[in-house]
Amino acid sequence: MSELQFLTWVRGPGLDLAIGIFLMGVLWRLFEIYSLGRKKDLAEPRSVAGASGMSTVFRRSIPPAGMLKNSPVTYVAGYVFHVGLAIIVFFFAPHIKFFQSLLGVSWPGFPSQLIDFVAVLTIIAMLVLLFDRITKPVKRYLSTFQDWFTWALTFLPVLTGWMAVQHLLLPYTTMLALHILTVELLLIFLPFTKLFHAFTVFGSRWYSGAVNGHKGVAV
Amino acid sequence: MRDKEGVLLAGLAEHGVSRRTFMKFCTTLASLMALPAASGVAMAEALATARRPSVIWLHFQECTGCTESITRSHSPTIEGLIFDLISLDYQETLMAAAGHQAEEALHKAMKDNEGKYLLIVEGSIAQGLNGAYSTVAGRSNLDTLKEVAKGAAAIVAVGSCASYGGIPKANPNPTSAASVSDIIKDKPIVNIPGCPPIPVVMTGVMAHFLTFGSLPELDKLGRPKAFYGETIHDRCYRRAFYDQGKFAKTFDDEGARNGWCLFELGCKGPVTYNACATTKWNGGTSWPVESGHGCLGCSEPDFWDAGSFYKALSMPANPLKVASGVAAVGAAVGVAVSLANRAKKGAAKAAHETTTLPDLEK
Amino acid sequence: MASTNDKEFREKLESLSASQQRQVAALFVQRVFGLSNDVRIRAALDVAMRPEISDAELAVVSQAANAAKVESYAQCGKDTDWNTQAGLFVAKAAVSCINPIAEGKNLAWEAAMQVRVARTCEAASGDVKDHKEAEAQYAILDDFLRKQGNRP
Amino acid sequence: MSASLEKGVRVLKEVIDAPIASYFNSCVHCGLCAEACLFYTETGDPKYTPIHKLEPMRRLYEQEYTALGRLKKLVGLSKAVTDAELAEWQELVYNSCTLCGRCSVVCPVGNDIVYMIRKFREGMSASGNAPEGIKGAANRTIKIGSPMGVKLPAVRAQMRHVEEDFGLPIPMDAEGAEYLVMLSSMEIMNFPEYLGAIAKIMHQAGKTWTLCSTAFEATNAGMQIGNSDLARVIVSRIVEGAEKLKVKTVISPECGHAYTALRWEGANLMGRPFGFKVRHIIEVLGEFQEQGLLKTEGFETDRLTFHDPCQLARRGGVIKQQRNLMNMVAKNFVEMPDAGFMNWCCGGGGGASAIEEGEELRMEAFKKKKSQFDTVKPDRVVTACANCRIVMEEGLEHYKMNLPVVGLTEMIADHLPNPVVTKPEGN
Repeated sequence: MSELQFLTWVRGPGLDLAIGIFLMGVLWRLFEIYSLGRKKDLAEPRSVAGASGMSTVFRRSIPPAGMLKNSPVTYVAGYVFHVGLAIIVFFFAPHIKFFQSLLGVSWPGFPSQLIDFVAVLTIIAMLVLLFDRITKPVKRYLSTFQDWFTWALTFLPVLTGWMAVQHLLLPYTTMLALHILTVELLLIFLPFTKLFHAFTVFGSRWYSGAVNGHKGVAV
Repeated sequence: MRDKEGVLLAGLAEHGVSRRTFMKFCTTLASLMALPAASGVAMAEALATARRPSVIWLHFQECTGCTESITRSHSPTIEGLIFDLISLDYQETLMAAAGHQAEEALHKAMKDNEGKYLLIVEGSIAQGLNGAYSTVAGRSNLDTLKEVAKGAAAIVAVGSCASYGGIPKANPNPTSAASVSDIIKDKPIVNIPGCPPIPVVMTGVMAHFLTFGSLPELDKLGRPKAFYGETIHDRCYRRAFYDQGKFAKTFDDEGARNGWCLFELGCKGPVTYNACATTKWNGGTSWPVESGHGCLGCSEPDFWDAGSFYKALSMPANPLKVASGVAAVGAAVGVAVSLANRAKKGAAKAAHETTTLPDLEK
Repeated sequence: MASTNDKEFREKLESLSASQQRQVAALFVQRVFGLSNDVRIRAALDVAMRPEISDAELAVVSQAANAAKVESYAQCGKDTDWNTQAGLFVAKAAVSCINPIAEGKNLAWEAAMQVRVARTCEAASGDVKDHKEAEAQYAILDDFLRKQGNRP
Repeated sequence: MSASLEKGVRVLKEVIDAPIASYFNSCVHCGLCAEACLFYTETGDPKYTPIHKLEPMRRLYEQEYTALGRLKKLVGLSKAVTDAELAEWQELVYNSCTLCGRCSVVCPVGNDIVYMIRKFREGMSASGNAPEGIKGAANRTIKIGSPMGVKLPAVRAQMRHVEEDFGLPIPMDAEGAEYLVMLSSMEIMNFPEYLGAIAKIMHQAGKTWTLCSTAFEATNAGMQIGNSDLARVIVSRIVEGAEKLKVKTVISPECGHAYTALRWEGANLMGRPFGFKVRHIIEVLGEFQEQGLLKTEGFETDRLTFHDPCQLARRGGVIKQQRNLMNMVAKNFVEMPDAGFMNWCCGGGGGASAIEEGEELRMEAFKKKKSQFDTVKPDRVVTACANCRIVMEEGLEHYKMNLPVVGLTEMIADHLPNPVVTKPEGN
């Protein structure tokens, strides 16, 4: 199997399979989780502006008082990683092409030098987070196989993607194929691991905000 | 056909090609093949005194585009002359003879130069119905190849068909076409893919074989690294636009007219190894990208099945077609689990035993 | 002449000096000391009785009394009976007697109130005898004032 | 009938709902909840990480309500929850958790961890894995009517004492009064001044109020132990009393968890909305202040700071009222770091202070509250929860800090002019 055949496979059937499993997994898990329902709160509500599920979905992205000073590494590296990954995935020209072919929607991208710089920052942030998970007692204590596995699942696409663009180590064809392959693995495992927080985070924040919002408490 | 025994240089002189021009040709050829400058001189001497090698050119399942390309000489190119001067003993398109006479010429050449002749193959070899799909003079290409290959010093597979099966091997490959290296395992084979390949690549390999008596350094897919070591993308003159993110969106938009990168119009330059961007075509006139069309990736195996020529490399074929079906399955599984969960939760609620104080004790 | 109601009783106490207030307060607590018989409370009352008390001594004995008070709190969720609970208020009264910070406070009045609560605890535990604590406190105050030579 | 693992598991299957499922699927093991929990920050022991306290329930949820989870259990990849494991988790779910909710407000993916602990306690109590201390309190509350065994005669004795001292009548079972005042045993036994303070305040505010003979106890050990069946029995007494006396508002006393049990869980336990309102005493004082009904005299001049009970401020949403009240009577009121919404717990709420074996851990955890005091160096601490007061006094005593703790309602009442009332002839 030559490099181009490998690339052709990952771009073709491999991607079909991955996106299929991804969509299947997402729908399956969303039904599985949110169908359990929630009892109506009969207590007398107290309505306070800003105390609602929807406001918590956004507000919870801001570190609560004192926490940023307490755990700067988790917050800063965490933000650099998430924002960096979002910029790379949604504003790199080839990615926009990919979404356009999938959804027919397109939007302007960022120059590839900026994406390249952001990718380096994202890689560094992820390495910092990995080091933190290894060294910090609480994180180490909580970590299971899945934590290390999902870290790798998320790190490899960024690394291979950056190396493909930089034409490093392997011929472009192979590295691009590896990049797409690692993205496919990420897609396949996402719905069945803690990476599914990418979807459930909104539900969780909304519930947390709604339950406390009923009490007029803006969390 | 020319006198088979003449000395190459003498022949060139007859055509008004001075020694100096010939020397210049050899040095550029050497540089093209990334050989050291000195070998240019060595190449010139070898070529000048080379006994005219016997070459057998076999045509199998092909469109004769390779021959067209190699012999195209709207102006008398050195490549063309070289081919005139080798002892092309058997070339079904170019030779005057036909029928039995042609076949006799073939076998005579094989016998006279046993073990020393150079076999050039154009076209893929049909294996279906043990070769019945493609026959010449009543014999299947498969048998012909095997027989002729036995006495060959080396084999040159010209064009993507001979190198990798090419278009005849494209999905669904009705004749189960195969490449030369799929069939012949015991002879040194050089693949010169391309649809068609570049003429100078041919002469480069010929010159190398004549000069050094061996084939040039090959990459994993049997291609001369001198010509196939770099991707089109890495050598493309529009590469700067790619790096700045300046892409033509349609074949006639402002970007296209400005000569911007054709990545978004399906150019396969980044994944294709060939020398088009440097040697160009038709004597340096132009090449596909320069003419405003993306590279098709014709020198790569199965390039015909590698997705649309007009979809960007980063664009998938059509994942949603299959995906939406599988997603529906996901929804169904989700709903099934939800119903099971609700039933289980209902049962737990129904079986609830109100806790009283003694129930707090184990 | 003994005061007849708490308002008058409180104003008289307020007019006393800090050390006088401590002495009167100690007398009030003396009546209910039996409900606690914690040695640290005994020490607090002895110190409070003396007209002059050094700040250092005051600090030591108030720390001990405060500890006695905290230890006698009814523990959350624990089964508690009112007799032991009465001891808490005796301790609280003793703490008021030897509170190092006196200005701006009416220590004697605070002690008197805590003593009465101690009596309520006794009542809550079923000992229904009415000790007429208020009248007794009025009498103690007047007796103390007479001894001090101030006009009652 | 006695507690069993099987009953505990069944109750958990009943209470696990979509929020809990969403939370368990959102946790990314980032460890930030530990940084917000004083039981971790003061001990440094990672086992006190809040989300870890839910591990058995997480596994149970996965095994019961997810397809892959059931499969894992079938093939033996996920081990079933055992009674031994729940017994081991008792220390984490009760001794080292006061339901203070700080972990829930810092979780970056928005997991309401305290919501889950409260549900997990349903399973823990039904499986017999609740601490003795709280079980005793629950027993006494249901059998006698108060977690500390306080009976009506004791309350009547205190009423007589207040009537004699203040000359104000303490109404009992007065139908049609606007407010029904509840008491907590901690107040009745350790801070009886509260009842006098209420009498003075209501008198000046000119509001009608009453106690209820069949329901004077506000605290709910059933909720602290985490068992809705028991909590329902306890709260139904208050509801019946309030509805019998046709009051408009029930006042929850200076106690954090009583307020949560009555105001937020009460209606859900009864299964129907209340016909009356429920307000914390601090909320009521806040309303009186806004209506200009509290005319106070004089100011406290020493350096005061305020400790916000978790169930009142962070969990209950009552934050600015206590500040307004403090500024009404204190000249030198300073805020502690992290005061208000992010305040640190006293370490004894949610029934934790009733767990004897948790004493040592509580003293460790108290170092956090001590560090807040050390920063501000107040002369006195004011709070609005009797249990917080005692837990803090015990902590301060343990660390040899001489720092009095006083109740806000009491302090407000001290600044009200003494009631001028003709002595009622026989009440």
